[in-house]
Amino acid sequence: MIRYILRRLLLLVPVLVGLSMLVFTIARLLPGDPVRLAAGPNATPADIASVAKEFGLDRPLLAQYWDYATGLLRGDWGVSIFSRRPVLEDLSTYLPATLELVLAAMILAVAIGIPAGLMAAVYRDRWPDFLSRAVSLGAISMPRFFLGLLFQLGFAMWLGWLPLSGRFPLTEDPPSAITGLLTIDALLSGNFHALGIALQHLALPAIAMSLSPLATITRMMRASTIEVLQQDYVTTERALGLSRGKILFKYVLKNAVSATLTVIGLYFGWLLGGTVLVETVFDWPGLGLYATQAVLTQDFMPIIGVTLCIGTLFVLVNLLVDLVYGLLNPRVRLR
Amino acid sequence: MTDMTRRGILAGSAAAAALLLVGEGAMAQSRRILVLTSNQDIPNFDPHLASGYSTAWMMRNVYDSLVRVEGNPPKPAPLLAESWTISPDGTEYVFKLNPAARFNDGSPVDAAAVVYSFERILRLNRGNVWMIAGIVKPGSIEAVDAQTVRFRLATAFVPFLQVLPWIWIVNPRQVEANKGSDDGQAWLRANVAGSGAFAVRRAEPGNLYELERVAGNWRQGGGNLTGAIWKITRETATQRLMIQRGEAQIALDLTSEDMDTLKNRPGVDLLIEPEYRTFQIKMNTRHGATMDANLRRAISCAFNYQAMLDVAGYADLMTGPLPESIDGFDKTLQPWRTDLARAKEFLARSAHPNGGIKLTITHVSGLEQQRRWALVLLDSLRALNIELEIRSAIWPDLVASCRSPETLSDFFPVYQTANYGDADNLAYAGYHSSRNGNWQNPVYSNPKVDALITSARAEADPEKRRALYAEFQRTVMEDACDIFGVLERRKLALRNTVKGFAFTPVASNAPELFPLSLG
Amino acid sequence: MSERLRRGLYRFRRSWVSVLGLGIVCLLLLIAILGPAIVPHPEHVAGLVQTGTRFQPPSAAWWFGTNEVGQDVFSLTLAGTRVSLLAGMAVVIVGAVIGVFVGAIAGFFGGWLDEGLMRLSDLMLTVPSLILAMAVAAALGPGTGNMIFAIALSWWPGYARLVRGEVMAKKEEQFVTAARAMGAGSGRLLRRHVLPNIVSPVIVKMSLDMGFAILTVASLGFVGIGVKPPTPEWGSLLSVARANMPDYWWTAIFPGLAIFLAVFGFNLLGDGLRDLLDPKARR
Amino acid sequence: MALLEIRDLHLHMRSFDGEAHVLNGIDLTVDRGEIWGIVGETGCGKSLTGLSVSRLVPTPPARYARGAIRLDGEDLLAADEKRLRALRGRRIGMIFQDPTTNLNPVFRVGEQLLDVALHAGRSDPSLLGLAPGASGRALKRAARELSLAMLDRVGIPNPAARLDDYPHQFSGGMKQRVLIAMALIGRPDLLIADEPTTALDVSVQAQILRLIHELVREHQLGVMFITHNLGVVAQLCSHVAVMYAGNVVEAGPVRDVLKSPRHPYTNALLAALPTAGTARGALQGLAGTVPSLLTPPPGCRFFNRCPRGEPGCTAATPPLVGPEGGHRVACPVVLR
Repeated sequence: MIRYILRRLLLLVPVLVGLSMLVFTIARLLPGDPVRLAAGPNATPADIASVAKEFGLDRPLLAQYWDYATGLLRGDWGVSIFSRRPVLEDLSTYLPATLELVLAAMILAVAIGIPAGLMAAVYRDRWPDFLSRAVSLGAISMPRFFLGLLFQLGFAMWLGWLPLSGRFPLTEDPPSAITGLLTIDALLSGNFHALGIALQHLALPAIAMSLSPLATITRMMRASTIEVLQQDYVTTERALGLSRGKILFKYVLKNAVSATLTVIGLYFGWLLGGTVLVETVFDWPGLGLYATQAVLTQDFMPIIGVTLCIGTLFVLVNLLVDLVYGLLNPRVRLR
Repeated sequence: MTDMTRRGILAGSAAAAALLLVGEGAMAQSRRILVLTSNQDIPNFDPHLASGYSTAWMMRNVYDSLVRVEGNPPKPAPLLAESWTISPDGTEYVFKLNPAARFNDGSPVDAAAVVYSFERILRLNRGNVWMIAGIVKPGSIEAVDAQTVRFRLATAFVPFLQVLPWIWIVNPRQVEANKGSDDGQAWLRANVAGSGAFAVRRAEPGNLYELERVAGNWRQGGGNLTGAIWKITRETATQRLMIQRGEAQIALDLTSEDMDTLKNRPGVDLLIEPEYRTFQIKMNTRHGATMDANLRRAISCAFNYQAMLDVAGYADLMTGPLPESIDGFDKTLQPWRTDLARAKEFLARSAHPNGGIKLTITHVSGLEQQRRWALVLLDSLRALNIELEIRSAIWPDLVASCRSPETLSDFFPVYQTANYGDADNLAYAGYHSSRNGNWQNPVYSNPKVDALITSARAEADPEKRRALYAEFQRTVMEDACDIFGVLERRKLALRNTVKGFAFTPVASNAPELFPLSLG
Repeated sequence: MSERLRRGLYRFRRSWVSVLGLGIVCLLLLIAILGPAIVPHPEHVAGLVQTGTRFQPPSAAWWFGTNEVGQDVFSLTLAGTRVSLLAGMAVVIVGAVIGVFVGAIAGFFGGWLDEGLMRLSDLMLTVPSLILAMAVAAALGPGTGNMIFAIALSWWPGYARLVRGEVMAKKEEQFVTAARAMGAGSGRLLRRHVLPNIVSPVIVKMSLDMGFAILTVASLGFVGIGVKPPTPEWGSLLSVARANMPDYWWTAIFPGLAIFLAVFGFNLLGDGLRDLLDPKARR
Repeated sequence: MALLEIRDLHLHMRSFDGEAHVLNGIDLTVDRGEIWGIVGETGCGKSLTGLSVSRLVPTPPARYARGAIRLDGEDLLAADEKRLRALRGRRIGMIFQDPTTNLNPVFRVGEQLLDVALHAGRSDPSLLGLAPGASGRALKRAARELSLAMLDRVGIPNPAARLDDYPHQFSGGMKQRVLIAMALIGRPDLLIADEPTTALDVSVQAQILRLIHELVREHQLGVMFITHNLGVVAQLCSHVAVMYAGNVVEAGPVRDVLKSPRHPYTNALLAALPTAGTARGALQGLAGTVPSLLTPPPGCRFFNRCPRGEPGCTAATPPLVGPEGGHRVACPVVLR
């Protein structure tokens, strides 16, 4: 098991090398002139050249990549050409906010999607099934940013129940930073007042984020449950008198969930890169907002950094999913 | 190194937070924190790299400069310098420093610190250095004694006192101690070595910056604020809602529609004041169809100024290159106004008497007001049978396109904000050919205009200066190098709990915290 | 008509949601084709600024109200259909063409070529596609073509994997072996024997992807990267209108609903088509 | 009273193309100690008959149009789901064809066995040697012991160690033994075995058959042994029922039916069986195909393939005729 994990982690290296090369190349091949911006509005050509030199942008692409790759290993992820802050430092500031949002959304999606999919499969072709199909198609079709705007309009502006945007009230200090995830920090430090506030802020963006994974998980769960329900062992279990509840919630659920797990993993990775719009709408200080700002200023080091960060998490989450899949599925040997 | 200090700040605030939890209610009472919402981040705390109003806000509160600016019209007032004398030819300035001035680490703000700071900004050659570039040369500043600094200017520069608020004085001891290989840039990026009344308490890049009043600062008195938060709020609608809900006390980037919505809301004060922030649509005088002055004149006559004003909301139409309120504005100037018959006359004299051409405008993507004006231009040009292609680009690309007449679009809309209340600021930056290739004046070049600007900036006699500027304005108008647009009024919304706010038409969106109180 | 198709059609007709999807898509296509001819204010779509009638609420004269420069939101929303549909379709088609090409080559020739192409597509799948598309589109500058290219850049791997799998399966089938024995060249084999067989799964995937492509186009528009103004595009309309919330909500609600409706229609249709063409996928 | 009585059972199945008459008046009686072989070709309805006894045929799409299934006189078609659950695993045990797909792959064998034992034990604690009202823990412990004993009984070596194994760690034959243990752990009176040996190697088949035979003797079970293998029937069963297209066409003690088959279909079936004496290339087969069950022809469903068919055969479905418990045939022609 441990050897398996180590081997998988080792496999991460070529993926990251490939990913960094790919993104680095794309970034460098694109037109655009961030140097000019970094040099300031009144820069002379000499200033521009000096900035280009400072960031190594005057060197051949391959040399630039080599510098970048070796820097990565030393923990130097480059510097934002715009703010001149180290990218790694920024990532460590923004990542927890995004992780918190994505985790909350996934927890919602899994907690609702799995039972909903199970029920849809059990009541296949009857009204609960049609309802869940229509709702999930609707949820997939709803642009997250539009939904976010509607939420703001309804729950924050008109009803005034929940905060409009942000992670925490400005004039209050957030719970002491342990993980950077405010809700968890609040729990760890036993500050339930802060937990309540953090959850209020989390609610709308997390719900807006959760809809499309919720819909997909429901559909996947429905499909895999239907498949499992047609398996011979379910007939055997019924033939030997096991109760409907026991068959469904014990024997069928475990099989169906392990089939749905892959989708959950993929979606988790996908959501990490998909928070851009929701973060924009809710002014949520996470990776998406950071990436958007970098994109708008064509600041490539942060973009490459965000991409690598998300890519790494994507691979790690999939490793985790494979491990859980192995736990749920004894036929899979993790070696 | 820098990581550690940044983490230090965070850890400090965490500890403070833990303390706060103990006596939350009681302490919240004594905290008076002003929240400002703006859409601009503060990317860097180095005062000598700073540009942009967000950074200016932080710098003017955590650092001090020789003089500050106050009043309307703006006037220089003492800060670190208690008094100053100017030589008759306007090239020598001697400042007497306030002996009470102390950096926040307790060391005195002396002449050496002033020299060090000016030398450093000149050496780095970035940020606000352009305000004194060519005027203050390295080595020309002299610490006469601990309290006296003498500047020998390379050339007379009338608005010198006006630019000084934007050159901040750093603590040489702290910077030298953390100098590194880059003149302390890495350290100053996240640390403050100043004498300002406020210090950084919490920094969450891209989200918020919190300042707190320094207990033992050399300046005492002022308002009752214990701290302030610069909250980055990218949507103006959100800024407005925060003011409405009392979550913020000052909103800095509101649109005219936002102001209309906030009108008559209880607890909200609106401030709509003229400021030196001009908007023009520059035309490419060196490339393409717009090289033709008659075409430019035709366009200037065809443009729908009223529609421009309508979509701008709280703004005034400009008459020429200079705002009416600035000293040197020529009241007899005849503005270009919508007159289709005249436009057609000019068009008939141009190389394209029947139109039938296609021009392009490139505006800053995401700037809603510019997008609207581009739409107005598109609509106006149709009367001349000229098609308009509207493009948007990010600011760096636009800046890059200014490098040569070939890469510049036919129309280039641009805002100019006066950093100092003098006609020279707008005239020199916007129309002097030495600025060609630069976004403020990408292509326009007229030797006569250059000569007028150069003589005016060194002319000490106000009457002669006004005459020079009048001539400058007439020439530029005749050239029709720009569509002279609007002067947008500064639109601020404040909760009525904010006391002590006095409007100054310079950098009013980066207010000084020292005099402010929350009631 | 084959038995499979007949059963599929029967199922399609029986499922009212699929029929609803088809109806929505047909309506949108109709609007997209007729476009400027049916909007009440084509001059607004072309960029006329009418500052006298700014921010009129929805009424009999202005069904969806007017926006910040006095343009008819109904006309803009209607005209946006063409842009969104075309861009969505183009993304899917470009993505599918690249994907089919890559997948067919990888699957057919195998070996290191297959290995290399598949690793590349695996890598592309780990890249956060929206951020990549934003970065590329922002660097290339606004314009429908650039935007389509930027999105399609990360769109193809799904097709490549699908097609590769199908090609690998099909190429071993007897008729291909037989054709090869008769001396047909590789290219001809691909074109005549293999590709026709993968058309239906690719079409199913394309129809399922359409909704998502429209959504992505709108997303880029919403971030402020995308088409050139005054081209009315739903995402950009919504993005501009955000500043008008909540007082002038109509400027935001209607373009948003249009996006939802289009994506919803295509998703319903795609679902139905999958049942129709690929019955084994339905469980 | 007979253990199991199926009377005139009609089962209709709705499908995309219409309603198929898949069981067309099944008559069958199984008593304790009897092993009934149910034979017929694929699709003749023998499996559905077995599943019907446990009421495991989903309704809809299926529909019982007529008839009755009685277990010790209780009409199962009228029983509700709760009652049926009490019977399944407890009074009726079932074994299915493919041991690899009939065990849940993601649960330990012991856990699956335990759940069945617990279910049986709850309805009748005496099975576990407990008095009614025993505590949950006692129930669990006893169920575990019973599971162990049962595994041992079906011939799993070292059962205690194997309780915690997963199904994929067992061979096919061993899996089938586990399934048999599961089916018999509730001490049922009736065992329905649906082709339990078809998927196994021949050598394993024999072991499993022997096991079933022993267990039936031991527990005095009534058995429905569904198969298409007449050889197995001859070895194992006491009685046989031959089915064709939803009808039982011939039934009776295995000696009588196999030695002296009377129905033309049984004859054809037996003739198709290769024996040591059969000459090479002389394999016999039936001409024609099974009629569509969607629109079955009137009368005898074997008519279109029957070598002895007469015009009168299409008048009505021929009933099984013969002494109760004896050799019965559904063919007026041969009876005449």
